Amino acid sequence: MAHFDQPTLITIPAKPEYVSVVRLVVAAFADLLDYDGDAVEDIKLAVSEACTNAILHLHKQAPPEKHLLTMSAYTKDEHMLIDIIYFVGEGADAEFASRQLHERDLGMSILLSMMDRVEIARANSDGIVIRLTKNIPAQHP
Amino acid sequence: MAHFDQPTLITIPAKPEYVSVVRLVVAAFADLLDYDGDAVEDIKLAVSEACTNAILHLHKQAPPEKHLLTMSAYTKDEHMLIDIIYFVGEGADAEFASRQLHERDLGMSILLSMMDRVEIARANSDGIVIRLTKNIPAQHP
Amino acid sequence: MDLKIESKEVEGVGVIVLEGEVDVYTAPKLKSRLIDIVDEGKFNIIIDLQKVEFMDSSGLGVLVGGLKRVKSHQGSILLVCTQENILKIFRITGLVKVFPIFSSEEEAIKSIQGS
Amino acid sequence: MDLKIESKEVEGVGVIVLEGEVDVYTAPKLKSRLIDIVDEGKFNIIIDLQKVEFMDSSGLGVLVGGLKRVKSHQGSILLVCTQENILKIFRITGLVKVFPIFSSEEEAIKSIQGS
Ligand SMILES: Nc1ncnc2c1ncn2[C@@H]1O[C@H](COP(=O)(O)OP(=O)(O)O)[C@@H](O)[C@H]1O
Ligand SMILES: Nc1ncnc2c1ncn2[C@@H]1O[C@H](COP(=O)(O)OP(=O)(O)O)[C@@H](O)[C@H]1O
Repeated sequence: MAHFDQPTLITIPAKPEYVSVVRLVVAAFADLLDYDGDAVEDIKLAVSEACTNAILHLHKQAPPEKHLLTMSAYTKDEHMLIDIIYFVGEGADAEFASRQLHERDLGMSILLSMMDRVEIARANSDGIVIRLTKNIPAQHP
Repeated sequence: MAHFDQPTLITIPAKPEYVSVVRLVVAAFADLLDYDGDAVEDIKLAVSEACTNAILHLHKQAPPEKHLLTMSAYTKDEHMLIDIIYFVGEGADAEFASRQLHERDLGMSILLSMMDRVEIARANSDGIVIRLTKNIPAQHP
Repeated sequence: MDLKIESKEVEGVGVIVLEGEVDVYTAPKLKSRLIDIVDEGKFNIIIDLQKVEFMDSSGLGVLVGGLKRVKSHQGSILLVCTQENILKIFRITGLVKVFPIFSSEEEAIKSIQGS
Repeated sequence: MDLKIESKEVEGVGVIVLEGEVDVYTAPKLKSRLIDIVDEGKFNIIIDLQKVEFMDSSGLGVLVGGLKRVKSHQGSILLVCTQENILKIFRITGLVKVFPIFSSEEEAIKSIQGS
Protein backbone atom coordinates (compact mmCIF):
# COMPACT_ATOMS: atom_id res chain seq x y z
CA MET A 1 0.00 0.00 0.00
CA ALA A 2 1.13 3.53 -0.69
CA HIS A 3 2.21 5.70 2.23
CA PHE A 4 -0.31 8.27 3.34
CA ASP A 5 1.19 9.27 6.64
CA GLN A 6 1.39 12.92 5.59
CA PRO A 7 -2.04 14.39 6.21
CA THR A 8 -4.47 15.55 3.57
CA LEU A 9 -6.08 18.66 5.03
CA ILE A 10 -9.22 20.46 4.02
CA THR A 11 -10.46 23.64 5.64
CA ILE A 12 -13.93 24.95 4.90
CA PRO A 13 -16.17 27.69 6.20
CA ALA A 14 -18.20 25.83 8.85
CA LYS A 15 -21.45 26.11 6.91
CA PRO A 16 -23.88 23.31 6.09
CA GLU A 17 -23.40 23.67 2.31
CA TYR A 18 -19.71 22.73 2.57
CA VAL A 19 -20.11 19.41 4.36
CA SER A 20 -20.62 17.64 1.03
CA VAL A 21 -17.19 18.88 -0.08
CA VAL A 22 -15.57 17.29 2.97
CA ARG A 23 -17.40 14.02 2.25
CA LEU A 24 -16.03 14.08 -1.30
CA VAL A 25 -12.49 14.57 -0.07
CA VAL A 26 -12.62 11.83 2.51
CA ALA A 27 -14.16 9.46 -0.04
CA ALA A 28 -11.36 10.22 -2.51
CA PHE A 29 -8.78 9.71 0.21
CA ALA A 30 -10.34 6.41 1.33
CA ASP A 31 -10.36 5.26 -2.31
CA LEU A 32 -6.60 5.78 -2.44
CA LEU A 33 -6.32 3.48 0.58
CA ASP A 34 -8.20 0.66 -1.19
CA TYR A 35 -11.19 0.57 1.12
CA ASP A 36 -14.09 -1.14 -0.63
CA GLY A 37 -17.25 0.72 -1.67
CA ASP A 38 -19.17 -0.10 1.52
CA ALA A 39 -16.34 1.04 3.77
CA VAL A 40 -16.03 4.30 1.80
CA GLU A 41 -19.75 4.91 2.39
CA ASP A 42 -19.28 4.23 6.11
CA ILE A 43 -16.41 6.70 6.31
CA LYS A 44 -18.42 9.39 4.48
CA LEU A 45 -21.28 8.91 6.92
CA ALA A 46 -19.06 9.17 9.98
CA VAL A 47 -17.34 12.31 8.66
CA SER A 48 -20.70 13.84 7.85
CA GLU A 49 -21.88 13.24 11.42
CA ALA A 50 -18.72 14.67 12.95
CA CYS A 51 -18.83 17.78 10.73
CA THR A 52 -22.50 18.30 11.53
CA ASN A 53 -21.64 18.20 15.21
CA ALA A 54 -18.80 20.66 14.77
CA ILE A 55 -21.02 23.09 12.87
CA LEU A 56 -23.77 22.89 15.51
CA HIS A 57 -21.22 23.47 18.26
CA LEU A 58 -19.65 26.45 16.48
CA HIS A 59 -23.01 28.05 15.86
CA LYS A 60 -23.87 27.75 19.55
CA GLN A 61 -20.60 28.76 21.19
CA ALA A 62 -18.20 30.49 18.83
CA PRO A 63 -18.11 34.03 17.50
CA PRO A 64 -18.82 34.06 13.73
CA GLU A 65 -15.23 34.77 12.63
CA LYS A 66 -14.19 31.42 14.20
CA HIS A 67 -16.55 29.43 12.00
CA LEU A 68 -13.96 27.32 10.24
CA LEU A 69 -13.59 23.57 10.20
CA THR A 70 -10.61 21.45 9.21
CA MET A 71 -10.49 17.79 8.36
CA SER A 72 -7.14 16.07 8.51
CA ALA A 73 -6.93 12.53 7.14
CA TYR A 74 -3.88 10.30 7.27
CA THR A 75 -2.77 6.78 8.08
CA LYS A 76 -0.85 5.50 11.08
CA ASP A 77 0.11 1.84 11.44
CA GLU A 78 -2.97 -0.14 10.45
CA HIS A 79 -5.40 2.72 10.97
CA MET A 80 -6.90 5.57 9.06
CA LEU A 81 -7.21 8.61 11.30
CA ILE A 82 -9.59 11.44 10.57
CA ASP A 83 -9.46 14.52 12.74
CA ILE A 84 -12.26 17.07 12.59
CA ILE A 85 -10.77 20.19 14.12
CA TYR A 86 -12.46 23.50 14.85
CA PHE A 87 -11.80 26.56 16.95
CA VAL A 88 -14.40 27.82 19.34
CA GLY A 89 -12.20 30.34 21.12
CA GLU A 90 -10.42 30.63 24.47
CA GLY A 91 -11.62 28.03 26.98
CA ALA A 92 -12.87 25.59 24.38
CA ASP A 93 -15.32 23.24 26.02
CA ALA A 94 -14.69 19.63 25.02
CA GLU A 95 -17.32 18.56 27.56
CA PHE A 96 -19.91 20.52 25.66
CA ALA A 97 -18.88 18.97 22.35
CA SER A 98 -19.05 15.52 23.85
CA ARG A 99 -22.42 16.09 25.53
CA GLN A 100 -23.82 17.50 22.34
CA LEU A 101 -22.63 14.49 20.35
CA HIS A 102 -24.22 12.09 22.84
CA GLU A 103 -27.50 14.00 22.82
CA ARG A 104 -27.79 13.68 19.06
CA ASP A 105 -28.32 9.99 19.64
CA LEU A 106 -29.14 9.10 16.04
CA GLY A 107 -25.88 10.71 14.95
CA MET A 108 -23.98 9.07 17.77
CA SER A 109 -25.22 5.56 16.94
CA ILE A 110 -24.21 6.04 13.33
CA LEU A 111 -20.80 7.43 14.23
CA LEU A 112 -20.03 4.61 16.65
CA SER A 113 -21.09 1.82 14.35
CA MET A 114 -19.16 3.22 11.37
CA MET A 115 -15.87 3.83 13.14
CA ASP A 116 -13.65 1.66 15.29
CA ARG A 117 -13.01 4.53 17.69
CA VAL A 118 -14.40 8.01 18.37
CA GLU A 119 -12.62 10.46 20.68
CA ILE A 120 -13.25 14.09 21.54
CA ALA A 121 -10.56 16.28 23.05
CA ARG A 122 -9.43 19.86 23.41
CA ALA A 123 -6.81 20.97 20.87
CA ASN A 124 -4.61 23.69 22.37
CA SER A 125 -6.63 26.11 24.47
CA ASP A 126 -9.19 27.17 21.90
CA GLY A 127 -9.90 24.18 19.68
CA ILE A 128 -11.80 20.92 19.67
CA VAL A 129 -10.79 17.78 17.83
CA ILE A 130 -13.12 14.90 17.05
CA ARG A 131 -10.84 12.00 16.18
CA LEU A 132 -12.23 9.09 14.18
CA THR A 133 -10.24 5.89 13.75
CA LYS A 134 -10.95 3.12 11.27
CA ASN A 135 -8.91 -0.01 10.76
CA ILE A 136 -7.47 -0.45 7.30
CA PRO A 137 -8.64 -3.70 5.75
CA ALA A 138 -5.97 -6.38 5.41
CA GLN A 139 -4.38 -6.42 1.97
CA HIS A 140 -5.85 -8.91 -0.48
CA PRO A 141 -3.21 -11.52 -1.31
CA MET B 1 -25.55 33.68 -5.11
CA ALA B 2 -24.22 32.43 -1.80
CA HIS B 3 -21.15 34.10 -0.31
CA PHE B 4 -17.95 32.15 -0.71
CA ASP B 5 -15.46 34.82 0.19
CA GLN B 6 -14.01 32.69 2.98
CA PRO B 7 -11.54 30.33 1.34
CA THR B 8 -11.92 26.59 1.02
CA LEU B 9 -8.42 25.22 1.55
CA ILE B 10 -7.02 21.84 0.73
CA THR B 11 -3.48 20.76 1.54
CA ILE B 12 -2.06 17.57 0.10
CA PRO B 13 1.30 15.87 -0.02
CA ALA B 14 2.66 17.14 -3.36
CA LYS B 15 2.53 13.73 -5.00
CA PRO B 16 0.99 12.89 -8.35
CA GLU B 17 -1.63 10.56 -6.85
CA TYR B 18 -3.23 13.42 -4.89
CA VAL B 19 -3.90 15.77 -7.80
CA SER B 20 -7.20 14.01 -8.49
CA VAL B 21 -8.32 14.87 -4.95
CA VAL B 22 -7.66 18.57 -5.61
CA ARG B 23 -9.63 18.36 -8.85
CA LEU B 24 -12.55 16.86 -6.96
CA VAL B 25 -12.52 19.66 -4.41
CA VAL B 26 -12.36 22.44 -6.95
CA ALA B 27 -15.15 20.81 -8.97
CA ALA B 28 -17.33 20.60 -5.87
CA PHE B 29 -16.55 24.23 -5.03
CA ALA B 30 -17.31 25.40 -8.59
CA ASP B 31 -20.60 23.50 -8.44
CA LEU B 32 -21.58 25.54 -5.38
CA LEU B 33 -20.97 28.68 -7.45
CA ASP B 34 -23.38 27.57 -10.18
CA TYR B 35 -20.83 27.24 -12.97
CA ASP B 36 -22.21 25.00 -15.70
CA GLY B 37 -20.76 21.57 -16.48
CA ASP B 38 -18.38 22.81 -19.18
CA ALA B 39 -16.98 25.54 -16.99
CA VAL B 40 -16.46 23.07 -14.14
CA GLU B 41 -14.44 20.87 -16.53
CA ASP B 42 -12.37 23.89 -17.56
CA ILE B 43 -11.62 24.77 -13.97
CA LYS B 44 -10.59 21.18 -13.18
CA LEU B 45 -8.22 21.19 -16.15
CA ALA B 46 -6.60 24.46 -15.14
CA VAL B 47 -6.15 23.34 -11.54
CA SER B 48 -4.69 20.05 -12.73
CA GLU B 49 -2.12 21.92 -14.85
CA ALA B 50 -1.18 24.28 -12.05
CA CYS B 51 -0.79 21.42 -9.54
CA THR B 52 1.31 19.45 -12.01
CA ASN B 53 3.57 22.43 -12.39
CA ALA B 54 3.88 22.86 -8.65
CA ILE B 55 4.77 19.19 -8.16
CA LEU B 56 7.41 19.30 -10.90
CA HIS B 57 8.90 22.44 -9.37
CA LEU B 58 8.98 20.97 -5.87
CA HIS B 59 10.62 17.79 -7.05
CA LYS B 60 13.36 19.81 -8.78
CA GLN B 61 14.07 22.50 -6.20
CA ALA B 62 12.69 21.68 -2.77
CA PRO B 63 13.92 19.36 -0.04
CA PRO B 64 11.48 16.44 0.40
CA GLU B 65 10.01 17.66 3.69
CA LYS B 66 8.67 20.76 1.86
CA HIS B 67 6.64 18.70 -0.58
CA LEU B 68 3.23 20.05 0.32
CA LEU B 69 0.74 21.85 -1.87
CA THR B 70 -2.25 23.96 -0.88
CA MET B 71 -5.17 25.05 -2.98
CA SER B 72 -7.21 27.96 -1.76
CA ALA B 73 -10.47 28.70 -3.59
CA TYR B 74 -12.74 31.64 -2.91
CA THR B 75 -14.71 34.37 -4.63
CA LYS B 76 -14.01 38.09 -4.83
CA ASP B 77 -16.31 40.49 -6.64
CA GLU B 78 -17.27 38.78 -9.88
CA HIS B 79 -14.32 36.40 -9.86
CA MET B 80 -13.43 32.98 -8.61
CA LEU B 81 -9.84 32.93 -7.39
CA ILE B 82 -7.84 29.77 -7.04
CA ASP B 83 -4.41 29.96 -5.47
CA ILE B 84 -2.04 27.01 -5.76
CA ILE B 85 0.52 27.63 -3.03
CA TYR B 86 3.64 25.63 -2.26
CA PHE B 87 6.84 26.11 -0.30
CA VAL B 88 10.17 25.52 -1.94
CA GLY B 89 12.31 26.96 0.86
CA GLU B 90 14.29 30.14 1.48
CA GLY B 91 14.87 32.17 -1.70
CA ALA B 92 11.88 30.73 -3.56
CA ASP B 93 12.39 31.31 -7.25
CA ALA B 94 9.22 32.59 -8.92
CA GLU B 95 11.22 33.10 -12.13
CA PHE B 96 11.93 29.40 -12.23
CA ALA B 97 8.27 28.52 -11.68
CA SER B 98 7.23 30.88 -14.43
CA ARG B 99 9.87 29.65 -16.89
CA GLN B 100 8.92 26.07 -16.19
CA LEU B 101 5.26 26.81 -16.80
CA HIS B 102 6.05 28.48 -20.12
CA GLU B 103 8.28 25.61 -21.21
CA ARG B 104 5.49 23.11 -20.70
CA ASP B 105 3.78 24.72 -23.65
CA LEU B 106 0.93 22.21 -23.90
CA GLY B 107 0.10 22.83 -20.25
CA MET B 108 0.47 26.58 -20.66
CA SER B 109 -1.92 26.76 -23.64
CA ILE B 110 -4.50 24.80 -21.71
CA LEU B 111 -4.10 26.93 -18.59
CA LEU B 112 -4.39 30.20 -20.48
CA SER B 113 -7.41 29.22 -22.50
CA MET B 114 -9.28 27.87 -19.47
CA MET B 115 -8.71 30.83 -17.17
CA ASP B 116 -9.25 34.54 -17.52
CA ARG B 117 -5.96 35.27 -15.80
CA VAL B 118 -2.87 33.37 -14.66
CA GLU B 119 -0.26 34.94 -12.35
CA ILE B 120 2.80 33.55 -10.63
CA ALA B 121 4.39 35.28 -7.66
CA ARG B 122 6.51 34.69 -4.61
CA ALA B 123 4.54 34.17 -1.40
CA ASN B 124 6.59 35.36 1.58
CA SER B 125 10.25 34.45 1.20
CA ASP B 126 9.90 30.73 0.71
CA GLY B 127 6.70 30.10 -1.20
CA ILE B 128 5.27 30.31 -4.70
CA VAL B 129 1.67 31.08 -5.56
CA ILE B 130 0.07 30.35 -8.91
CA ARG B 131 -3.09 32.44 -8.98
CA LEU B 132 -5.88 31.50 -11.37
CA THR B 133 -8.80 33.83 -11.93
CA LYS B 134 -12.06 32.96 -13.63
CA ASN B 135 -15.04 35.23 -14.10
CA ILE B 136 -18.23 34.05 -12.50
CA PRO B 137 -21.00 33.69 -15.06
CA ALA B 138 -23.75 36.29 -14.82
CA GLN B 139 -26.74 35.01 -12.87
CA HIS B 140 -29.52 33.52 -14.96
CA PRO B 141 -32.61 35.70 -14.61
CA MET C 1 -24.86 17.51 -5.09
CA ASP C 2 -28.09 18.87 -3.77
CA LEU C 3 -31.50 17.47 -2.84
CA LYS C 4 -34.46 17.48 -5.23
CA ILE C 5 -37.83 17.22 -3.53
CA GLU C 6 -40.90 16.38 -5.59
CA SER C 7 -44.30 16.01 -4.00
CA LYS C 8 -47.40 14.53 -5.58
CA GLU C 9 -50.72 12.96 -4.64
CA VAL C 10 -51.40 9.35 -5.59
CA GLU C 11 -54.91 8.02 -4.87
CA GLY C 12 -55.36 10.54 -2.07
CA VAL C 13 -52.00 9.76 -0.46
CA GLY C 14 -49.23 12.37 -0.19
CA VAL C 15 -46.01 11.13 -1.76
CA ILE C 16 -42.63 12.85 -1.47
CA VAL C 17 -39.91 11.71 -3.89
CA LEU C 18 -36.35 12.59 -2.90
CA GLU C 19 -33.30 12.58 -5.12
CA GLY C 20 -29.75 13.41 -4.04
CA GLU C 21 -28.22 13.90 -0.62
CA VAL C 22 -29.99 14.49 2.69
CA ASP C 23 -27.61 16.10 5.16
CA VAL C 24 -27.34 19.08 7.51
CA TYR C 25 -27.62 21.43 4.51
CA THR C 26 -30.57 19.87 2.71
CA ALA C 27 -32.56 18.34 5.61
CA PRO C 28 -34.22 21.68 6.53
CA LYS C 29 -35.75 21.86 3.02
CA LEU C 30 -37.26 18.41 3.52
CA LYS C 31 -38.51 19.43 6.95
CA SER C 32 -40.39 22.46 5.65
CA ARG C 33 -41.89 20.46 2.78
CA LEU C 34 -43.11 17.83 5.23
CA ILE C 35 -44.67 20.51 7.43
CA ASP C 36 -46.42 22.02 4.41
CA ILE C 37 -47.92 18.67 3.49
CA VAL C 38 -49.16 18.01 7.01
CA ASP C 39 -50.62 21.52 7.07
CA GLU C 40 -52.54 20.67 3.89
CA GLY C 41 -54.24 17.94 5.94
CA LYS C 42 -52.35 14.92 4.61
CA PHE C 43 -51.47 12.65 7.51
CA ASN C 44 -50.55 9.46 5.66
CA ILE C 45 -47.35 10.23 3.82
CA ILE C 46 -45.08 8.09 1.68
CA ILE C 47 -41.47 9.17 1.32
CA ASP C 48 -39.66 7.60 -1.63
CA LEU C 49 -35.93 7.31 -0.91
CA GLN C 50 -35.05 5.22 -3.97
CA LYS C 51 -32.97 7.99 -5.54
CA VAL C 52 -31.31 9.13 -2.34
CA GLU C 53 -27.56 8.71 -2.65
CA PHE C 54 -26.59 9.79 0.83
CA MET C 55 -28.44 10.35 4.09
CA ASP C 56 -27.18 10.92 7.61
CA SER C 57 -28.81 11.58 10.99
CA SER C 58 -29.98 15.03 9.89
CA GLY C 59 -32.33 13.29 7.49
CA LEU C 60 -33.38 10.71 10.07
CA GLY C 61 -34.11 13.52 12.52
CA VAL C 62 -36.48 15.16 10.07
CA LEU C 63 -38.28 11.86 9.43
CA VAL C 64 -38.68 11.31 13.18
CA GLY C 65 -39.94 14.88 13.59
CA GLY C 66 -42.41 14.38 10.74
CA LEU C 67 -43.66 11.15 12.26
CA LYS C 68 -44.38 12.88 15.59
CA ARG C 69 -46.37 15.47 13.69
CA VAL C 70 -48.57 13.03 11.73
CA LYS C 71 -49.03 10.70 14.71
CA SER C 72 -50.81 13.45 16.61
CA HIS C 73 -53.38 13.14 13.79
CA GLN C 74 -53.38 9.31 13.81
CA GLY C 75 -51.33 9.37 10.60
CA SER C 76 -48.23 7.50 9.49
CA ILE C 77 -45.06 7.83 7.45
CA LEU C 78 -44.11 4.98 5.13
CA LEU C 79 -40.78 4.75 3.36
CA VAL C 80 -39.79 3.30 0.01
CA CYS C 81 -36.18 2.19 -0.02
CA THR C 82 -34.16 -0.73 -1.35
CA GLN C 83 -30.58 0.59 -1.31
CA GLU C 84 -28.43 -1.21 1.16
CA ASN C 85 -26.39 1.88 2.15
CA ILE C 86 -29.54 3.80 3.11
CA LEU C 87 -31.32 0.86 4.78
CA LYS C 88 -28.22 0.39 6.90
CA ILE C 89 -28.70 3.64 8.84
CA PHE C 90 -32.30 2.69 9.66
CA ARG C 91 -31.08 -0.63 11.01
CA ILE C 92 -28.22 0.85 13.04
CA THR C 93 -30.46 3.41 14.70
CA GLY C 94 -33.32 1.01 15.33
CA LEU C 95 -35.62 3.10 13.12
CA VAL C 96 -36.55 0.03 11.02
CA LYS C 97 -38.97 -0.67 13.90
CA VAL C 98 -40.44 2.83 13.69
CA PHE C 99 -40.92 3.25 9.94
CA PRO C 100 -42.54 0.60 7.72
CA ILE C 101 -40.22 0.24 4.72
CA PHE C 102 -41.43 -0.97 1.30
CA SER C 103 -39.66 -1.76 -1.92
CA SER C 104 -41.99 0.20 -4.20
CA GLU C 105 -44.50 3.07 -4.04
CA GLU C 106 -47.29 0.73 -5.12
CA GLU C 107 -46.74 -1.59 -2.18
CA ALA C 108 -46.68 1.32 0.22
CA ILE C 109 -49.94 2.71 -1.21
CA LYS C 110 -51.61 -0.71 -1.00
CA SER C 111 -50.57 -0.98 2.62
CA ILE C 112 -52.21 2.37 3.46
CA GLN C 113 -55.39 1.50 1.59
CA GLY C 114 -55.59 -1.94 3.20
CA SER C 115 -55.35 -0.56 6.72
CA MET D 1 -10.24 7.38 -10.04
CA ASP D 2 -7.42 5.66 -11.81
CA LEU D 3 -6.52 4.77 -15.40
CA LYS D 4 -7.25 1.35 -16.89
CA ILE D 5 -5.12 0.47 -19.89
CA GLU D 6 -6.12 -2.44 -22.10
CA SER D 7 -4.11 -3.34 -25.17
CA LYS D 8 -5.17 -5.68 -27.96
CA GLU D 9 -4.42 -6.46 -31.58
CA VAL D 10 -7.14 -5.97 -34.19
CA GLU D 11 -6.33 -7.12 -37.75
CA GLY D 12 -2.62 -6.62 -37.14
CA VAL D 13 -3.04 -3.16 -35.65
CA GLY D 14 -2.10 -2.36 -32.03
CA VAL D 15 -5.05 -0.87 -30.15
CA ILE D 16 -4.84 0.71 -26.68
CA VAL D 17 -8.15 1.29 -24.89
CA LEU D 18 -8.04 3.78 -22.03
CA GLU D 19 -10.61 4.22 -19.28
CA GLY D 20 -10.47 6.79 -16.49
CA GLU D 21 -8.24 9.79 -15.92
CA VAL D 22 -4.94 10.60 -17.64
CA ASP D 23 -2.95 13.03 -15.51
CA VAL D 24 0.49 13.48 -13.96
CA TYR D 25 -0.08 10.33 -11.87
CA THR D 26 -1.38 7.98 -14.55
CA ALA D 27 0.37 9.28 -17.69
CA PRO D 28 3.65 7.43 -16.92
CA LYS D 29 1.75 4.11 -17.01
CA LEU D 30 0.45 4.98 -20.47
CA LYS D 31 3.92 6.00 -21.56
CA SER D 32 5.49 2.69 -20.59
CA ARG D 33 2.68 0.74 -22.23
CA LEU D 34 3.19 2.70 -25.45
CA ILE D 35 6.93 2.04 -25.36
CA ASP D 36 6.29 -1.70 -24.86
CA ILE D 37 4.03 -1.82 -27.89
CA VAL D 38 6.52 0.02 -30.08
CA ASP D 39 9.23 -2.35 -28.85
CA GLU D 40 7.05 -5.27 -29.99
CA GLY D 41 7.35 -3.82 -33.48
CA LYS D 42 3.90 -2.23 -33.79
CA PHE D 43 4.26 1.21 -35.38
CA ASN D 44 0.64 1.92 -36.35
CA ILE D 45 -1.21 2.36 -33.09
CA ILE D 46 -4.80 3.27 -32.33
CA ILE D 47 -5.54 4.83 -28.95
CA ASP D 48 -9.18 4.68 -27.96
CA LEU D 49 -10.06 7.60 -25.67
CA GLN D 50 -13.83 7.03 -25.64
CA LYS D 51 -13.89 6.10 -21.95
CA VAL D 52 -11.44 8.76 -20.81
CA GLU D 53 -13.13 11.07 -18.33
CA PHE D 54 -10.29 13.51 -17.82
CA MET D 55 -7.03 14.26 -19.59
CA ASP D 56 -4.57 17.11 -19.21
CA SER D 57 -1.24 18.04 -20.79
CA SER D 58 0.54 15.13 -19.09
CA GLY D 59 -1.52 12.83 -21.30
CA LEU D 60 -0.96 14.95 -24.38
CA GLY D 61 2.78 14.92 -23.69
CA VAL D 62 2.81 11.14 -23.68
CA LEU D 63 0.90 11.01 -26.95
CA VAL D 64 3.34 13.46 -28.57
CA GLY D 65 6.26 11.43 -27.22
CA GLY D 66 4.72 8.23 -28.60
CA LEU D 67 4.20 9.84 -31.98
CA LYS D 68 7.86 10.84 -32.21
CA ARG D 69 8.78 7.25 -31.46
CA VAL D 70 6.57 5.63 -34.12
CA LYS D 71 7.37 8.30 -36.72
CA SER D 72 11.03 7.27 -36.68
CA HIS D 73 9.65 3.95 -37.98
CA GLN D 74 7.26 5.60 -40.49
CA GLY D 75 4.37 4.71 -38.18
CA SER D 76 1.41 6.71 -36.92
CA ILE D 77 -0.86 7.20 -33.93
CA LEU D 78 -4.60 7.48 -34.54
CA LEU D 79 -7.07 8.48 -31.86
CA VAL D 80 -10.67 7.51 -31.26
CA CYS D 81 -12.56 10.21 -29.40
CA THR D 82 -15.97 11.85 -29.54
CA GLN D 83 -16.27 13.53 -26.13
CA GLU D 84 -16.34 17.28 -26.40
CA ASN D 85 -14.36 17.87 -23.18
CA ILE D 86 -11.46 15.73 -24.41
CA LEU D 87 -11.54 16.97 -28.03
CA LYS D 88 -11.32 20.49 -26.64
CA ILE D 89 -7.77 20.08 -25.35
CA PHE D 90 -6.61 18.77 -28.74
CA ARG D 91 -8.11 21.84 -30.39
CA ILE D 92 -6.68 24.33 -27.89
CA THR D 93 -3.17 22.94 -28.23
CA GLY D 94 -3.32 22.60 -32.01
CA LEU D 95 -2.84 18.82 -31.73
CA VAL D 96 -5.95 18.18 -33.88
CA LYS D 97 -3.57 18.86 -36.76
CA VAL D 98 -1.05 16.33 -35.49
CA PHE D 99 -3.30 13.37 -34.61
CA PRO D 100 -6.00 12.01 -36.92
CA ILE D 101 -9.09 11.64 -34.74
CA PHE D 102 -11.89 9.16 -35.53
CA SER D 103 -15.24 8.48 -33.99
CA SER D 104 -14.88 4.69 -33.80
CA GLU D 105 -12.18 2.02 -33.73
CA GLU D 106 -13.49 0.57 -37.00
CA GLU D 107 -13.05 3.84 -38.87
CA ALA D 108 -9.53 4.21 -37.53
CA ILE D 109 -8.63 0.66 -38.60
CA LYS D 110 -10.08 1.21 -42.07
CA SER D 111 -8.00 4.35 -42.41
CA ILE D 112 -4.80 2.47 -41.61
CA GLN D 113 -5.65 -0.38 -43.99
CA GLY D 114 -6.59 2.03 -46.74
CA SER D 115 -3.30 3.89 -46.57
N1 LIG E 1 -29.43 15.12 13.73
C1 LIG E 1 -30.23 14.58 14.67
N2 LIG E 1 -29.77 13.55 15.37
C2 LIG E 1 -30.53 12.97 16.30
N3 LIG E 1 -31.79 13.34 16.57
C3 LIG E 1 -32.30 14.36 15.89
C4 LIG E 1 -31.54 15.04 14.91
N4 LIG E 1 -32.30 16.02 14.40
C5 LIG E 1 -33.45 15.95 15.05
N5 LIG E 1 -33.46 14.95 15.93
C6 LIG E 1 -34.56 14.51 16.78
O1 LIG E 1 -35.62 14.22 15.91
C7 LIG E 1 -36.81 14.79 16.41
C8 LIG E 1 -37.37 15.79 15.44
O2 LIG E 1 -36.61 16.96 15.50
P1 LIG E 1 -36.89 18.20 14.58
O3 LIG E 1 -36.44 17.87 13.19
O4 LIG E 1 -36.27 19.37 15.21
O5 LIG E 1 -38.47 18.29 14.50
P2 LIG E 1 -39.53 19.14 15.33
O6 LIG E 1 -39.01 20.54 15.42
O7 LIG E 1 -40.72 18.99 14.47
O8 LIG E 1 -39.66 18.46 16.65
C9 LIG E 1 -36.49 15.42 17.72
O9 LIG E 1 -36.85 14.51 18.74
C10 LIG E 1 -34.98 15.61 17.72
O10 LIG E 1 -34.41 15.41 18.98
N1 LIG F 1 3.15 17.91 -19.59
C1 LIG F 1 3.75 18.27 -20.75
N2 LIG F 1 3.48 19.47 -21.27
C2 LIG F 1 4.03 19.82 -22.43
N3 LIG F 1 4.85 19.06 -23.17
C3 LIG F 1 5.15 17.87 -22.67
C4 LIG F 1 4.63 17.41 -21.44
N4 LIG F 1 5.11 16.17 -21.21
C5 LIG F 1 5.88 15.89 -22.25
N5 LIG F 1 5.91 16.90 -23.14
C6 LIG F 1 6.59 16.94 -24.41
O1 LIG F 1 6.15 15.82 -25.12
C7 LIG F 1 7.27 15.18 -25.70
C8 LIG F 1 7.39 13.78 -25.21
O2 LIG F 1 7.88 13.82 -23.90
P1 LIG F 1 8.09 12.52 -23.04
O3 LIG F 1 6.74 12.04 -22.57
O4 LIG F 1 9.05 12.84 -21.99
O5 LIG F 1 8.61 11.42 -24.08
P2 LIG F 1 10.07 10.95 -24.48
O6 LIG F 1 10.84 10.73 -23.22
O7 LIG F 1 9.79 9.68 -25.20
O8 LIG F 1 10.65 12.00 -25.39
C9 LIG F 1 8.49 16.02 -25.40
O9 LIG F 1 8.75 16.82 -26.52
C10 LIG F 1 8.08 16.85 -24.21
O10 LIG F 1 8.66 18.15 -24.26
